Amino acid sequence: MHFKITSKTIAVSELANTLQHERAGACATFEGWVRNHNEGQAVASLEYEAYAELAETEGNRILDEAREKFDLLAAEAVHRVGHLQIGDMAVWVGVASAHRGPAFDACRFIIDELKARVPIWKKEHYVAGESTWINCATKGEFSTDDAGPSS
Amino acid sequence: MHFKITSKTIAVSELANTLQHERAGACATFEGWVRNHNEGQAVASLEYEAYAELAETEGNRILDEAREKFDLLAAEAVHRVGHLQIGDMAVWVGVASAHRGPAFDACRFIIDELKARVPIWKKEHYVAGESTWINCATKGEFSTDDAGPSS
Amino acid sequence: MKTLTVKYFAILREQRGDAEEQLRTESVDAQSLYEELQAQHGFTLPVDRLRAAVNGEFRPWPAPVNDGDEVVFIPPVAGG
Amino acid sequence: MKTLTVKYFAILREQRGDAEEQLRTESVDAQSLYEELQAQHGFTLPVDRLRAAVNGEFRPWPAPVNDGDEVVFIPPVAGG
Repeated sequence: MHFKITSKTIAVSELANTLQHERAGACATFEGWVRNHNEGQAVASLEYEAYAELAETEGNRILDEAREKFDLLAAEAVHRVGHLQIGDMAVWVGVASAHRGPAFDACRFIIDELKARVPIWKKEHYVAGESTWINCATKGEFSTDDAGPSS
Repeated sequence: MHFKITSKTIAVSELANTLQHERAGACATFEGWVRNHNEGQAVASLEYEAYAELAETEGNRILDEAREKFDLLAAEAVHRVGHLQIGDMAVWVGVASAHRGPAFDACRFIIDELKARVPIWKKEHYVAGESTWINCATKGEFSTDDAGPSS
Repeated sequence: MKTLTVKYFAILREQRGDAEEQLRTESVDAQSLYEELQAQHGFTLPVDRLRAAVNGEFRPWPAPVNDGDEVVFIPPVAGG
Repeated sequence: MKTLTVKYFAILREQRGDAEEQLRTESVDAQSLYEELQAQHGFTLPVDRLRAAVNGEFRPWPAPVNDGDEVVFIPPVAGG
């Protein structure tokens, strides 16, 4: 069970291989992709930045919590950093379990917690030319929603 | 949006490519794998058989229902038939959406409905030498659980 | 008398010893046809554990059949 | 006086114009250190929207600091 920060393209098939287990009947995965819009604005690209050391510590803590809460056989997750384009994969979470209930529940728990707790930040670059660090506005309305805006 | 029956190895990366959409921020997938045990018995292999024509009709109906219930951008699913070994992938479901909530919910809805409604049958071959068609016992206890035993 | 095609899958295919047959019958629906065939071939599943499909679509019991129809009895499914 | 290393990420890095600095300070905790630095560099985020990390672990405010510590102020996260 590992959570990693990477600056490279996420290698899904290699990660998926690490989930294989002869007792596993179910595998649930989640991928977060850079999409071309957010809250009504056309997005051109996204910049992700992480405090990698603490992000990996906290991400591994989340995987440990998932293993305690759910009946899991394997769990892996990776978050990419750097300048990503529309369609690029920013995050991958994969979970294997004997049955599908815990696989889905754990996969969702992990991505929810990663988004809420792990020190990774996202700067949106808009087609209109501006850019902004998500959740870091200090005037008017800002989102305190743990879910974050991307997915 | 397609549901297909195949007798070949499920080609995950090709399927995943069909989900790409520039408005998609979330992709949830489910894989059902042949596991080495079921209800306490050691399983050697699984045989899957389908009434392919009706299975594809009913599977596509399920994908249509998912599209009506959830805010989806793409959904694909494939079920394999034939004699499968431990670790082989029997079913794959993939869904893309702007946000992760509908992606997870739709993915789970689709696999739940596929298992409950689509005319596919599974014969378990046990290490001990016997074999049985799952859910088709007529004496003593039998499962009427829609969830089925595999995942 | 009508001529029907019957396809068998899974446990029914094994118990019938064949995947498909053409037969002539007086049965007016799939339910009475199954009972006729069950007596003949010793199918273990009772009709209330099956569903019927006629010409590639699920049909509620008793599922009327006409000359030339294709009938399939659907044992409890177990995909996934 | 103690010597601390401060690392900046995201909006704080941009507003500071640097990713890391060593500094000498009288501050006894990360909270008073942030207020000191905020006055100096014009950070827009109030301290109550940040979390503190000391030596690679989250610490509750005010987060005491000692000579040689590495301090990071964590803006609201937005992974995924």
